[in-house]
Amino acid sequence: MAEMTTADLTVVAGASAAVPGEAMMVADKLTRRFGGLAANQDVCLTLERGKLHALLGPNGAGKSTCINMLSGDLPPSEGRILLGGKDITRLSAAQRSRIGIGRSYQRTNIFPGFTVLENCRLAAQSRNPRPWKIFTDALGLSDTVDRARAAIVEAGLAGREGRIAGTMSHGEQRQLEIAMVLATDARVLLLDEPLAGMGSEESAQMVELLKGLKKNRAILLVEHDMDAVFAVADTITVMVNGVVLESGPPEQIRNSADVQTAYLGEGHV
Amino acid sequence: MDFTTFLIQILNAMQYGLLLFLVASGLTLVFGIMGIINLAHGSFYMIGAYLAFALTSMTGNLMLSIALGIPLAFAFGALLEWLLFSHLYKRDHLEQVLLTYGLILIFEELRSLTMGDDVHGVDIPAMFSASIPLSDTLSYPVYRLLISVVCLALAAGLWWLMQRTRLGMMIRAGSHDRDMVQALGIDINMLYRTVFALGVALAALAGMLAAPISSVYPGMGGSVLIISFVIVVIGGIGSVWGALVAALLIGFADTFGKVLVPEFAGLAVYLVMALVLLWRPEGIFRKG
Amino acid sequence: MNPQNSSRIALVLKLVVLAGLIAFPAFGSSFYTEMVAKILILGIFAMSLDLLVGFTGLVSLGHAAYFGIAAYTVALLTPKYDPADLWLALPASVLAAAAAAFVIGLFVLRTKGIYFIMVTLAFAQMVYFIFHDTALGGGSDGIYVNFKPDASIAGWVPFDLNEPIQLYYFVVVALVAVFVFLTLVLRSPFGRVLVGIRSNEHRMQSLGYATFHYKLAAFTLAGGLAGVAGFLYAVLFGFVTPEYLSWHQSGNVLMMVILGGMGNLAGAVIGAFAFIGLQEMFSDWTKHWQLLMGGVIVAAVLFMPGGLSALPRRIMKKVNGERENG
Amino acid sequence: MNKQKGRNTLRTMAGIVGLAFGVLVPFGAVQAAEKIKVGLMLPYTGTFAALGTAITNGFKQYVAEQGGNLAGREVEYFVVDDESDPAKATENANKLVKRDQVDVLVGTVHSGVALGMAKVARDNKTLMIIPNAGADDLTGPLCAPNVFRTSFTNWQPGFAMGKVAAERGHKTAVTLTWKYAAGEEAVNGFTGGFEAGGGKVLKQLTLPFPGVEFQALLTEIASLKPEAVYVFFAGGGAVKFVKDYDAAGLKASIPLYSSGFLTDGTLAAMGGSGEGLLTALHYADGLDNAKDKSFRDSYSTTYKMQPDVYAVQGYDAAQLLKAGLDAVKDGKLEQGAMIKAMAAATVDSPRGAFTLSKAHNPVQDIYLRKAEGQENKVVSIAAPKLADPARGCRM
Repeated sequence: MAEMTTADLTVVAGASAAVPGEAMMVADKLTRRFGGLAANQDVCLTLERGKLHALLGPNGAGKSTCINMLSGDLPPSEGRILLGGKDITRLSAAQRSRIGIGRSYQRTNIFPGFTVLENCRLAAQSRNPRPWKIFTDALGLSDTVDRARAAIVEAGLAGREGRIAGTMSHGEQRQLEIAMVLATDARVLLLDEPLAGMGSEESAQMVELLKGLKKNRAILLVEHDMDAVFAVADTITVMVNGVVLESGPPEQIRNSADVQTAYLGEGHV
Repeated sequence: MDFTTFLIQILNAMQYGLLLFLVASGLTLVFGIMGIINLAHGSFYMIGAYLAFALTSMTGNLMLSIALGIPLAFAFGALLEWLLFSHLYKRDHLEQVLLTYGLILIFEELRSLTMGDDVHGVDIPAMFSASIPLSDTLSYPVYRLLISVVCLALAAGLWWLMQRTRLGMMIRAGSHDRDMVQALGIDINMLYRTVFALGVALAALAGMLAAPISSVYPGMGGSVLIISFVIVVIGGIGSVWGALVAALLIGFADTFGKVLVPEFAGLAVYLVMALVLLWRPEGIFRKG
Repeated sequence: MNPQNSSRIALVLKLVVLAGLIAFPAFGSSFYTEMVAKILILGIFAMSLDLLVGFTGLVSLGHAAYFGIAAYTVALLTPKYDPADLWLALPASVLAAAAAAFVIGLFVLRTKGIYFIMVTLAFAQMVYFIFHDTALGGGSDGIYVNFKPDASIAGWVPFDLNEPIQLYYFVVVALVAVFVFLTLVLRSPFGRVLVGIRSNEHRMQSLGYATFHYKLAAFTLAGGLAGVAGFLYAVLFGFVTPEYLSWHQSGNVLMMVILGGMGNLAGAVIGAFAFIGLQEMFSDWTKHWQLLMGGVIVAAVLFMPGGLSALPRRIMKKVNGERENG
Repeated sequence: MNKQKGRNTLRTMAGIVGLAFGVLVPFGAVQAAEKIKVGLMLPYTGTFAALGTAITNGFKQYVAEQGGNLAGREVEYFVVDDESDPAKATENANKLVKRDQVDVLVGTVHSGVALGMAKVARDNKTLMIIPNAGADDLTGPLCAPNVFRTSFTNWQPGFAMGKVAAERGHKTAVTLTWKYAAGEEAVNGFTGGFEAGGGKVLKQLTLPFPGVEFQALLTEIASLKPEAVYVFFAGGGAVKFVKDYDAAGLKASIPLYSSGFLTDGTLAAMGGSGEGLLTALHYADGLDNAKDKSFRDSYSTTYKMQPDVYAVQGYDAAQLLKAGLDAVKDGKLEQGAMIKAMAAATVDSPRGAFTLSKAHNPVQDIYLRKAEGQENKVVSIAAPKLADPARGCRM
């Protein structure tokens, strides 16, 4: 495997930090085949700082495959993934996390037995793990704990630090999912249906949260909720059957005839 | 080693490998389809051998005993599944390990209580007791060849069952998604009970077939268990073909290990396993 | 009962038990002192496995290998007519066990779940055969540790392991040391990651943790601590046999962890007491005691999730629950 | 016996409970001067259960013949089932030595367990009599003044068999055994005896213990074409090997020799395959001596089964102990005097009288036997008054 040290990559990610609107993460002709079937074919995406890029498409369009390739959970069959101009296609999920790519999951993927604070503290600790300090109380490492607390507040979970994650409401667990990504100081957020299963009130809160997160970060949002997507997205890419159908600003997508027939026409409006 | 001897050793390796396949196939089925780790598999082999001994001393006919023993073992497997294993599907592997470890102790003691601790022999049926001369000093027992044939037939039969029958279709579906099978209206509990009972019956059949050439003795299940594990690990969990290839591989490693590097013969099979793990951690034939 | 209170009670209980352990040799004969020492050593062994099973979520069925390797190391380091140097033999045994765990860990940690269980078992069996089949460690009949290690430092003798009582206290100190060490490790950043891996390894990876390295470190550490137990066991009994590495030993220590309740260090020690106690009791009742032992194991799995250390909590819960309902 | 065992374990439990509650548990055995406390540590469960029972029966039969006591002393038994588990060996021995404070430790069958017991006996200076385990080391490098054996070393029957094989005119041989200490010691004995007689061992084959897949090695034997084959197997492995050897057609072309354990208690399970096999051991069926006849008669009357070599070894262990007790008649159990008397004793064994070597192992006749039906009939004396070389014994 092509090895890049974490330090190198942090520099790579940091190099482009200054310029808003600049391409941070680029998917270049990503293809993934399962057996003979192409789940993704030549998918191209660009995530820019300060922008929220939404990925739309009906069930089975290949959205999950795409986000899994970007996060490193699934190796692409062909194509490249770039971060700040560097090829990161062969990095593992853990390595990508360490260079600033954070992801949340469609199915809530937290540590259900831990407190909210410990969930986020573990996430924050990954930035400065210090595993050799085996006689130091992890709770005494203030940089980590502070970062975790800040993320909890930013994700709107202030006051819930002590709750056991698995006992919280679904919406709160989705918020925790975001808080954990924030605690890793990710510059690129890959959010897989953060609104899934939420009530309208919870959704509205989450939409507000997402709007606030854009600043200084590049976000990919995979989402079913049309209203939410059109409310927050700067760019929308529509996928059907594993290929990109159309990509552009929300108005363009809203008015596209292709999208209307291929996607919106299927009764998803 | 001259060429004739070399050929005979290949025959030995294949014959041993096929017997190992028979033992391991039930294990890989239960592993692969039900996700259950079963340490008591060796005990089922032992039970099969003792069953062959007990039934043969009653009926005087091994073939008849096997014909009686298979349904007995199958029923026993179904009973165990109903009593114990059906509670374990939602539990983690650790509890399965412990439960089946406890069962080993129980079966071993029950064996001691009911059958004693003596070594027993089971006669090869008269019609298969002949030998075929291979070289001027060595001949090959027909019964061993017969076992190989039975093992090959079973391998083919299992393949057919899995690929060509409705039961096999359900089993394959069940191994991928329990909920989906249930959604298709298949009685998953019945399906699992059948698979488990089939696994027990296969292990017991291996014990019954091997009884005449291996003799019947306490502790005979233990060594079989670990070698079966090695085979399943090498072959890939749940793969019948994988088990067959792995069993043959182990047959060769064991046979030639004993002859060529007797000092390390005990290690040969484990070294093969270590190498396979380096190459393919999920086994040679792991699907997906 | 609030959590703070219950943790205070737990601490007091631990101290009472420790006081009991310290006082025991004054009352018990040398035989019982040795028996308790043995149980405490097995407690260390069980704690080391609990680090893997209970805290990291790695079900190893080959933990006896590292116990045995350390035992063999001290046997081999002991000259025929002289004692070995304790301060050399102890670290060497622990390092040998840890090194073996590291190398084997490189292989077995490439696998998960059922595979992991089977592969740890198979590798332990391989180590068993190394000691059983080759002349390295005296072969199948085993080997003596002819003299207990010598604790003198440059002529000064702080204690003498030939004295059963002093050896007993050496074991007690080792138990406390391992307990404290593991308690500290588990609240350190490293320990928190292990517990995270047990809860949700995939999530730990996506948070940026190289979980393989953490698991390997835990596996090595657990191997080394099992080595502490193996070393003490060999010193206590003066005899090392390949059977120390057999998979039944691995199964037994796993049973101790479960009986005591995994993910609980004190539970592991309780489990060791309970396991040996049951063994003694059953083998008194009948020579077919393994039947009863097997029955207990099966029953424990089916009816007692959480082990002995969870019993008080479960009983409390039940009592409280009934009160609430009534 | 069971009652006694029950009391022991009760005390064990009391000790543990005592720990938990910090309660003083009073114990410490009451030493009755005229009694002798015998600790029997033998396998009563598992593969060797029948052997442990036979040894116990033999021991008790001699005591019964003496009127229920030894040299006028009442015999109190303490019994531990060693389960043939070496991992528990020292601990089990400690139960007898430290808890029950026996005067003499009698055991056991499994060599690895016996090594663990001997360690305890040496450390605590307890008298020990080994009624079976054949590990050469026990009366070799590990020999000790307080450790005696009434059985054999693995070397002894092996050596005698090698001598006979050479005398029968064989020039070449191949040996085969499990890769474990007993097998290697027996093979060393055979090789020594065979090569001293002018033969040559072509190859020493082994397979991992307790594997029973012999086919590859049978093929190897067939291709080496030796004039004789010597094996060391016991129990289930012995049965399977003899059947496989026969089925491979080798029995007809290459004579098979072995130490006697191959055919002791296994002939029935072998079916016809064992018929005619020649083995060497220190005991046989059809020995023409009065002692053996009376021993067999009374054993089969008492226990409703035929005695075997293990019963003889247990019987002789009791005899040897009596020889020691005779030296301290009515007095204290002075160990030095007992050891001296035991080392000098001539044991009037059913196998034929034997004395002990300097290393405390029997100097005895090894018989050549032939399997006939269920019996191993004596053919001749393979090696008269054979003593183990006891290499490495510094006593």
